[in-house]
Amino acid sequence: MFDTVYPQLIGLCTGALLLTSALLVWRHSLLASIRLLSVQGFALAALVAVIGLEEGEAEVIIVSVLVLLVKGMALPWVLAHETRATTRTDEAPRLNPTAGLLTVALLTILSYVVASRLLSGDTSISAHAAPIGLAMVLIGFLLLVTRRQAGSQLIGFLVLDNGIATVAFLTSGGVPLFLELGISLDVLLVVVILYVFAGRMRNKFGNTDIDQLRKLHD
Amino acid sequence: MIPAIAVALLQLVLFVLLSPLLIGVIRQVRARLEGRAGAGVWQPWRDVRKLVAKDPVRAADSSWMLAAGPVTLLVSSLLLCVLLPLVGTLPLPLVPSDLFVIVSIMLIGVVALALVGLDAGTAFGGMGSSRHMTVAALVEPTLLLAVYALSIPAGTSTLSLIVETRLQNPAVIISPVSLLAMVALAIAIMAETSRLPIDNPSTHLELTMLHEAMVLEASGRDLAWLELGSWLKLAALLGLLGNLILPWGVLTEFTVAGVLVGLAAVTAKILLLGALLSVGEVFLAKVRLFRVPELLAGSFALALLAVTASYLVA
Amino acid sequence: MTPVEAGMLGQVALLAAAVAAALLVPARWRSRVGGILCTLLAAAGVVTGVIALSGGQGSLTIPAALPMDPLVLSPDRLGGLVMVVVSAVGVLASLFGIGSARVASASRTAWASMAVFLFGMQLVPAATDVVSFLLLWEIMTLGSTALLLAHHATRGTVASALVWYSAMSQLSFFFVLAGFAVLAGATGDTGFAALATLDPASWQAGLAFVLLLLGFGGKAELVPLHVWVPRVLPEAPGHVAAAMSGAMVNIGVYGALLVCVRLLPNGPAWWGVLIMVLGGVSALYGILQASVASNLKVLLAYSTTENMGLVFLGLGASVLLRRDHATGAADAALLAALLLMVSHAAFKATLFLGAGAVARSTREMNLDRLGGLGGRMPWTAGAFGAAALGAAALPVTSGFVAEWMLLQALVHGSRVGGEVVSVTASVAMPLAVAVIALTAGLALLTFVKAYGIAFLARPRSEKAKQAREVPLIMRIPLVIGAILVIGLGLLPGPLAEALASAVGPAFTPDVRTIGLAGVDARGIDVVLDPATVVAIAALVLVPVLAAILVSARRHPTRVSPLPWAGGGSRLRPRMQYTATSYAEPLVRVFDDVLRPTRDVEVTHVGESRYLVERVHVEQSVSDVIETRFYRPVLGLAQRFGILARRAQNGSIHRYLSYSFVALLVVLIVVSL
Amino acid sequence: MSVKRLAGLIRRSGRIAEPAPPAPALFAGAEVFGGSVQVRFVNAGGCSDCAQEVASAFGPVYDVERYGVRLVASPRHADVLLITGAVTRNMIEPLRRTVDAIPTPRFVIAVGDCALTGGVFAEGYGIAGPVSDFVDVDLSVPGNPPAPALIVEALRRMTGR
Repeated sequence: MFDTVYPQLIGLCTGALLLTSALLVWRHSLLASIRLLSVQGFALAALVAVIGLEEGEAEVIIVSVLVLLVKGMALPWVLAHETRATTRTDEAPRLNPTAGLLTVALLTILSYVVASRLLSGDTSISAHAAPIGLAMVLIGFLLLVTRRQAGSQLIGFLVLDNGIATVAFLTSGGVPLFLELGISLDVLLVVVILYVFAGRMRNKFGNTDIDQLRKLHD
Repeated sequence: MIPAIAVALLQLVLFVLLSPLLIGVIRQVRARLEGRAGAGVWQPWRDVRKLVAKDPVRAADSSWMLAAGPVTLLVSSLLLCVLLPLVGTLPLPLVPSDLFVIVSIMLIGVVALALVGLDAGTAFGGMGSSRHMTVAALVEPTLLLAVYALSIPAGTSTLSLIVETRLQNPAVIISPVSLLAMVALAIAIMAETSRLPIDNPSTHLELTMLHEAMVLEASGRDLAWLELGSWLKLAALLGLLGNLILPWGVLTEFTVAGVLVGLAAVTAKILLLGALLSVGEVFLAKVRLFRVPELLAGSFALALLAVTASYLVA
Repeated sequence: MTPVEAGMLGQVALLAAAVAAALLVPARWRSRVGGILCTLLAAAGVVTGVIALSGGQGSLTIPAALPMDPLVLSPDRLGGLVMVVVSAVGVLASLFGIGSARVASASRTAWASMAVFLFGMQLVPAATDVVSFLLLWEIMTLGSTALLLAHHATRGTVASALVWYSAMSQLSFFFVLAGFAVLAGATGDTGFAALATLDPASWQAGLAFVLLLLGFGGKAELVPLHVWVPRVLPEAPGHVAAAMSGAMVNIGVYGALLVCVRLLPNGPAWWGVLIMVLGGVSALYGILQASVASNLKVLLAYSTTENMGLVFLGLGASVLLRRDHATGAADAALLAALLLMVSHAAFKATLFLGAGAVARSTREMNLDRLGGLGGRMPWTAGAFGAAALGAAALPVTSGFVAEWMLLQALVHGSRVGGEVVSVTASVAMPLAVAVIALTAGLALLTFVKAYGIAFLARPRSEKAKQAREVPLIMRIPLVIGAILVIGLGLLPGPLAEALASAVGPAFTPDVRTIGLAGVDARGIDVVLDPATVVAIAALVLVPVLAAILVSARRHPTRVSPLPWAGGGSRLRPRMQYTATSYAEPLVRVFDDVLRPTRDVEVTHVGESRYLVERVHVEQSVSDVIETRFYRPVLGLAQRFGILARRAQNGSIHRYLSYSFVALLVVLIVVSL
Repeated sequence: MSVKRLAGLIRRSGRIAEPAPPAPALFAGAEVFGGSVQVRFVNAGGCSDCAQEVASAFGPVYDVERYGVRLVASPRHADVLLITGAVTRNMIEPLRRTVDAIPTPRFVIAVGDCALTGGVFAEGYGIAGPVSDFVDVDLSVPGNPPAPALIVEALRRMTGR
């Protein structure tokens, strides 16, 4: 029974990951982005859980719960809490959304081409889905490059991290528990620190537009 | 062949009867959500009957297009009702429900409407026509790509076969390809039928109009054909969407019971989707005109992602 | 003597007669005699082509004075097809010319060069070797240049357009020459049969392919060699523009077909990708420029770039898919390219003739000042409308059948039996579908604008108000063109069979006629029968019409003197939407590509800054490729020229010393 | 407004429309409309108080739409022209053109004392006269301004519902 739906479930989870990444490029509002990021965390957790069920490993299931807690709930909560305190939550990205979305589509095609060259012999379901992880990494980079506000750059960073995690889970059948634990906590720490910094900077300079921070070194 | 023609004829009759009811339901649901009593679900029927019974007025400078355009729109919408797999998927001989044929038949109606808008020779008509065509031009890639993505599991661009494939293999419906494509398709259909958030069908401000601005000069039966044509298009496209999301109940082999089930199923799907559309519209505001392309580009990117995803997670 | 030989000899004889008549007949009769002879010349081309297309053989041998093999003209089926298409447009253009040619257009040079132009164009597809191909190609190019020159060489804009045209056609010629030279060098012969023995995978074949693609693409008005089109065609009278844009571009397509079907079939995948990219970019760029153009002829000229782009897209897809062994889809794509070529010839010729008719009766090509011509010129409006439907690829026209076939080929191309054929194809096909869909959508807008603004609504200027229908002799070709556009769309089955036979025997697309002259492409298992769709539409229309008749008897229409238009009482025709305002939303959407320049000038009333006396808004869209690519290149060339001038100061000693140095260099190189 | 708040508002407010009073008699000649009347509204001049009352007749409390009446954006679509206010000089021509643009059969309803007699503005500079001086009025709704219920009743006489 599970074998027949397994490819569908993997497809569904990776599809949700891709969709949320694309929507993240589309939306400007920081709060909406955070909500989408939370959805993405849930999708990632579901993906891990599906892989765990297929392989029957309790360790992977635990990892999925961990992913759910950290990426689906804790990180978005921290971000949302910090964002609500600010006044400016809209982003005016350097790339207009139309061009951004088309770039997303092209990046996805690119990652498909690259992955099909790299994994040409592998025909398993998870290898088929791996390009989505790669696409997420690229989309994360795109967000990092095109966003001005520090807050939304952080979101780009998190998408990048989610992408790496997706690739890791799909190609190796799961990262060891400790490693995942370590990475997740690291990410949490980094985000919290960055966010606190961003908050301080906002209090000090009024905004966190990265372009304007260049003046700092003068 | 005979059953297929019979089903096509039934679809035609059903949709002519059903489409004003669909608009009635949409308006009624909206009225109830706004705390009003509403005019009843049969009101669009009364409107059409009355419009046909009036003496149309046309300006001296307008041409035959003002009379021919509405009829063209109506016929193109009626053809959609004949060709789309709505009640059943029995293929008509020689005219399969080919995606590209159907889209271009629909575009004939779009063009007829745009020309009616221009024929009026007024600023508002031209404005509506221009916006309408811009939206149509940007929607077409989404529409074709979305159905291209849906056609991949079926291996054909014939819509009736796509619906049949989904019926036989429901797992296809929740696949990411299908989900992305359905979202894109839904946005494209909203744009194509001038609903919120692209256009506000109940606006009175000329400067915010898309669809309404083109029909400002039409009256009497001309207006009736325009209205009926637009309603039929909405009903047919919602029916297609319904059959793609929930293919159950569609007639695949001709039996009398099957026909009845098919009729009931498509009626239920369309009215349900109409009610959902109406509820959704209460929560939406019209998008600024110059952000509409953004929305359409978004849906286009989703459709492109859907096609790409079909290679990623086949 | 076979019929084909007789036909070709007849064309030579008619050319001589037409040139003689153009030079000898007095001005009063020149247009009539010259036009009839040109029509006969083109008609002879149609007959010859039809015979060759149906398998007729025959060759015309011209003994060359040069020490080489005699030139042999012998059209095969593909050549016959192109000959038919080109000559049919020639017939329409010549007929139209009888009525429309006046003053400059009826000069000796004009009619003589028209005959030469038609002759060269009709016989290029009959060439069987490189030398005769290039010779006829040059005859065609020189004929068209002289034709343009004859018209109004006095106007400054024409002069600059002609410079662009000559430069671009010589550039194309250079590329074609170089490409053929590479091929001939690799095989040691100039006959097409000998060239076809070259292995497509060799580097010579690759180099020759790129050169030939550039050359033929230039003639087919592809980006970036299209820059002459929007300058030249608006200056040419309607029938000349129709012959150039409806017929001459097909010679470019023929060249590409010659390379991809006859000489070097089964080329590598990158050829297909290259052609597709060139075609896709041309299609998008062409239609974007067309959709924002306000001059009717500029709009049509850019739309040619779009259509040729689609033809090349189909051709490229067929090369790519054949490599990937998706033969059915590859055949369908090739067929689609041919269908597009044929239908484009029909509708573009009709559109340009329609524009010529409008120009004759209004002396105005700016859509912003036209309007309301539908009632004043009903025949022109009808023919232009039918052709515009074809250009917008709407049913039931030939343009629709072609675009349908192309899309079907692409959709069925990326997978065969559910298996992905190749990574390249799986990326290229969806992108191509997206490009075609966007192109089709914009084409729709473009032609709604062209027809709606020019022929519907109220006249926007006095000239448009006083327009009258053109004389009968000009209406005939318009109506024939419109009938062709619709007729070819209703009979795709026989047409596709004829086209499939033309690409044989190298490829054998499997198409049959089905139903009421519908087409059944068996390779990809799709059918289309437009006549049945029309029949269904007619059946559906019956009850609607009955309802209208009943309602119309009881409730007659009342005519009100003015449109309502918001109730304003000072309603002038100038308040209508114009072509420029119609395209405004699109200009905003594609701001980044079109780079429009806007100029807003507000004049305030003297006493107050809050009261505005007048607002002057000017917006223009320039050709980005011209300003961003050619201008810098030309600037560079000019700087180089200045340097070169310094080297050439007229001193005989300096020239002699150059020769001396050159001699020394040669001697040293030889001795090494 | 967030989706959640809007949904809550819809749930709490429920049906706002008041119960319908009994239907008045059908206006002679309005049978042809068969329960569907499209209304074009023109304010020919005046202080806009009548316009306010018309707006509230179409609002959720009086909800005249439930009887088959709908406001439309063009007189070409309309059956009934609703006019408020005394006719100002600049509105004479547009008013006549609006009536002419309505396809027959059509009716004109004048709402409020200003429209009927000119009211307090009757002698004012720029006022050309009451509505009936320029177009034929079929039905009058007196009042200064008339209560929405009266406007609703006049419109119900057109729909017969």
